[in-house]
Amino acid sequence: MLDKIGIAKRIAKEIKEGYYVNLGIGIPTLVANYIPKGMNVVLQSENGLLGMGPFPYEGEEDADLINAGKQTITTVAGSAFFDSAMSFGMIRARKVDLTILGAMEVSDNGDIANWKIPGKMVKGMGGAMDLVASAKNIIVAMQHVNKAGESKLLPKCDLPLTGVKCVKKIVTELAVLDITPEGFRLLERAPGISVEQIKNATKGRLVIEGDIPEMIID
Amino acid sequence: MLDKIGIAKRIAKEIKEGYYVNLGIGIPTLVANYIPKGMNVVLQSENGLLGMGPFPYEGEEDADLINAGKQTITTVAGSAFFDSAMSFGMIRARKVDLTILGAMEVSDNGDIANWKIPGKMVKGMGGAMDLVASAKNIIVAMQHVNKAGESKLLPKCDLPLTGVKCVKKIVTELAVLDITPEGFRLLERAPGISVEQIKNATKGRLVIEGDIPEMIID
Amino acid sequence: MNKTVKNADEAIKDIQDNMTIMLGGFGLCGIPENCIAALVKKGVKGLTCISNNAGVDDFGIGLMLQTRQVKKMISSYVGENEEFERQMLTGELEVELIPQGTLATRCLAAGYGMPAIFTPAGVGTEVAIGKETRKFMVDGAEKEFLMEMAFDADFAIVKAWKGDPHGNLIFRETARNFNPMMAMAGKITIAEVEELVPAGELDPDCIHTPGIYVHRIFQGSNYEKRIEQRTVRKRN
Amino acid sequence: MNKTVKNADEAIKDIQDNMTIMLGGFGLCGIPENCIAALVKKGVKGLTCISNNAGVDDFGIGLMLQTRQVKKMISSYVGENEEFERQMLTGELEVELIPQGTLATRCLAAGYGMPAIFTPAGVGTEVAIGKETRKFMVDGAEKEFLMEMAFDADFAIVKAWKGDPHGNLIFRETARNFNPMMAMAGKITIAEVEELVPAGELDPDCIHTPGIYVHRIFQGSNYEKRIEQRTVRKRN
Repeated sequence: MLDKIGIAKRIAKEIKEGYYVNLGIGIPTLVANYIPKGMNVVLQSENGLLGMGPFPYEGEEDADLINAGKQTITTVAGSAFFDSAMSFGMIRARKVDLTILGAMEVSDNGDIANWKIPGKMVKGMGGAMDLVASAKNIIVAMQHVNKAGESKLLPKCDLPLTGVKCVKKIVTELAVLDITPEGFRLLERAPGISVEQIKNATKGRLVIEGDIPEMIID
Repeated sequence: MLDKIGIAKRIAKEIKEGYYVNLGIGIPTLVANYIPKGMNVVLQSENGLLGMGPFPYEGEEDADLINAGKQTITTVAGSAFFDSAMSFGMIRARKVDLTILGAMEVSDNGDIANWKIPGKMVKGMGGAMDLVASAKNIIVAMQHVNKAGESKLLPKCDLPLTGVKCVKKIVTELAVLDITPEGFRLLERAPGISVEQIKNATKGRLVIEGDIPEMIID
Repeated sequence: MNKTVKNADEAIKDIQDNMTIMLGGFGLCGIPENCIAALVKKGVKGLTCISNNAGVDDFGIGLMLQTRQVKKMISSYVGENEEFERQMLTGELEVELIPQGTLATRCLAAGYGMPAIFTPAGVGTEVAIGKETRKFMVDGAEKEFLMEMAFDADFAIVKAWKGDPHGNLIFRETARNFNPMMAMAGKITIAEVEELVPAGELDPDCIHTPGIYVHRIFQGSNYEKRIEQRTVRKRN
Repeated sequence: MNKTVKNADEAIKDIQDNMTIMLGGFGLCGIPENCIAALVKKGVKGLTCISNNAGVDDFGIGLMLQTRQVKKMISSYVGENEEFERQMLTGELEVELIPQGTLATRCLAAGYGMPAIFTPAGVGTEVAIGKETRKFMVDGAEKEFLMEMAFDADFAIVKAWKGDPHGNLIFRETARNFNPMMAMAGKITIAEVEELVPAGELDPDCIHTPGIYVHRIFQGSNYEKRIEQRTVRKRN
């Protein structure tokens, strides 16, 4: 079973040379730490930055320089600032190659729910609806099952949707799956996890073809 | 009868402290020369400049610094450059207080024709259609009659329209007129011009109420 | 042009009860601290606030929530604020949540004189309820969009890094965020700046908001520029 | 990122016959001189060119008209060009004239992922023929708008003052004009710059076009920067 860092490491392998990538809050933010050194990748922060760097050294925080999670950050050489209209403009125009974000539920047709739980305080969707509606390629980092052991990979989302038919790939603590017209297609198992365990943890349609390899991380 | 400079001088009197003004090609460009010294007025050039200054001194022309008529210009302190989308954005959003442009015909409901003569080479409307469709206040600088002595202030434009019901005021070699629901309202006569002469030169509906003063220039 | 006013009190003096105001900033980054303090002091009530976030309990728009000056918030994300949560749950505060890009683009639409825009954000979700949808061809496939309307705000209040008496503004780093679009979108736009310089000192090629969009400007003071999430790394 | 290519020939090598290309510039100001020369040299034909103007007889897009490479021009103003006039009158050249603001905004729409925009420009004129119109309330009164579609261009070719290998661009003075929007609107965007500097040298707060929109960049040479209307005043 993967921990958060394992999920982040596995997702990092999906990033390719020359990609512009938007990383959501939580596990997706961790992905930045595992992009191979020397690979040219530019991180977009939807509040208005291309070329996000690591956190600043202690004492070098700048209140004017934050990411979409409101964390203090730095920039790398070749960065550019812009306003939020242009930021979401480039997102809508599909200039961002890969969007990585978290989810509470995903359905087997690619719907995603990650912003609202009825009965709980609703904080808002932020930029998530814009990102999922426009992204060329969306990878979701999420837990396969909730604390009660119930699957979060469903035939249909129970929670209010963030976007429809948009998710392309899912990386969980148990598996890597693609969304296909036939449902979730199992691509890889987490180390030590059996196909049976993944089957039991997946409520939506699950396509298993041939031998499913164990994922390789590091 | 006014010459071009007279028309420009008379229009300059319509400019008020704090105005942002867009000047079209031809007579309107001359208006800039007669804005009272010390009055704070900012000239917009729709190719992407606020704060247009006079022509450069000989030898100081800059190919990167032109106005909407493609003439070399200068800037004044407090100027700003921007792209054409923002330029027409501020025009559409009615941030420009006054637009001054030429016309071939104007109708008594405020329609304007100034871009196309059937049978002649059509060069295009440039920014004229955007300007007339959005301007808060449009003053037209034009000749009252054509070379054949025919009125260009009509019940209805014969030429293809640039915009509909948009002109507010007209300054010609003979008169100053407003557009009202009742048609052209005569406000002022050019020096030495009689009301009768203006009547004869105006084919559209003309409202004449009370004594019409002679315009004062300089 | 000289659009300079003395201070925040003078800048906001005619903001009345029940008006709609936009406030720039993302989180606590790039927010108009001086004008928010002046609004609290003035005690104007029943405001509809368009702002991406609602501050924290004791800073930003949170200060105006403490004093019950806000009737309605139009935002994309409103976490990190207990008083906000309390007022929302008791129904004292009306809240309209809209996608962040939609918020930004509805400001842009107002500033660019476009009555409405089309966005795919929210299609198929509760955000789409009651909204007109329309399909367009995108990259050879049909895609559905929502029609979203330009904002209509009585005042926009923004915070810039530098400005001049013409109202030209330059923002710094990610403190730019929503400020330029809101500056364009207000019927009356107020800009507070960290540094007000004489006309001609700002590079005309580097101005983010041309002065034509700004009606009042002043140099603010005592900027706290609070950091919401201080994240750092250790030196090796 | 390193999007640097050697020169204009390499930058335009895959522009094919019958493609739609955008070319930045207003008049002869801010036009991609090097790429135009390379297109003439390559001899690619049947092009649809989206550009505010069509150059003059012996400069700018005029050079591509001399060689009959242009099938259709989409512009707002095409004066000052005899060969253009000749080809248009003989029907060799198709011409679509659209308002300048509409041209700019249809580029912006493409760059911002908006399939269509609304503008009042051209309402009630022949520009409106065949177009969908729609009324919206503006300042308390009903106003009619045309729906205009985002452009769809295979290539955009722009000219900037400075750029870096990431494709970040800075324009100079009114040579900015249509270049930033076209840079955003091309499926593939080529930027030629007067000065290509290493990544990190451009001030990130002053970049007009972020590199994400630019696919190829090179430092041009031998810029003529011809002046169309040399207007001067005498020193007193």
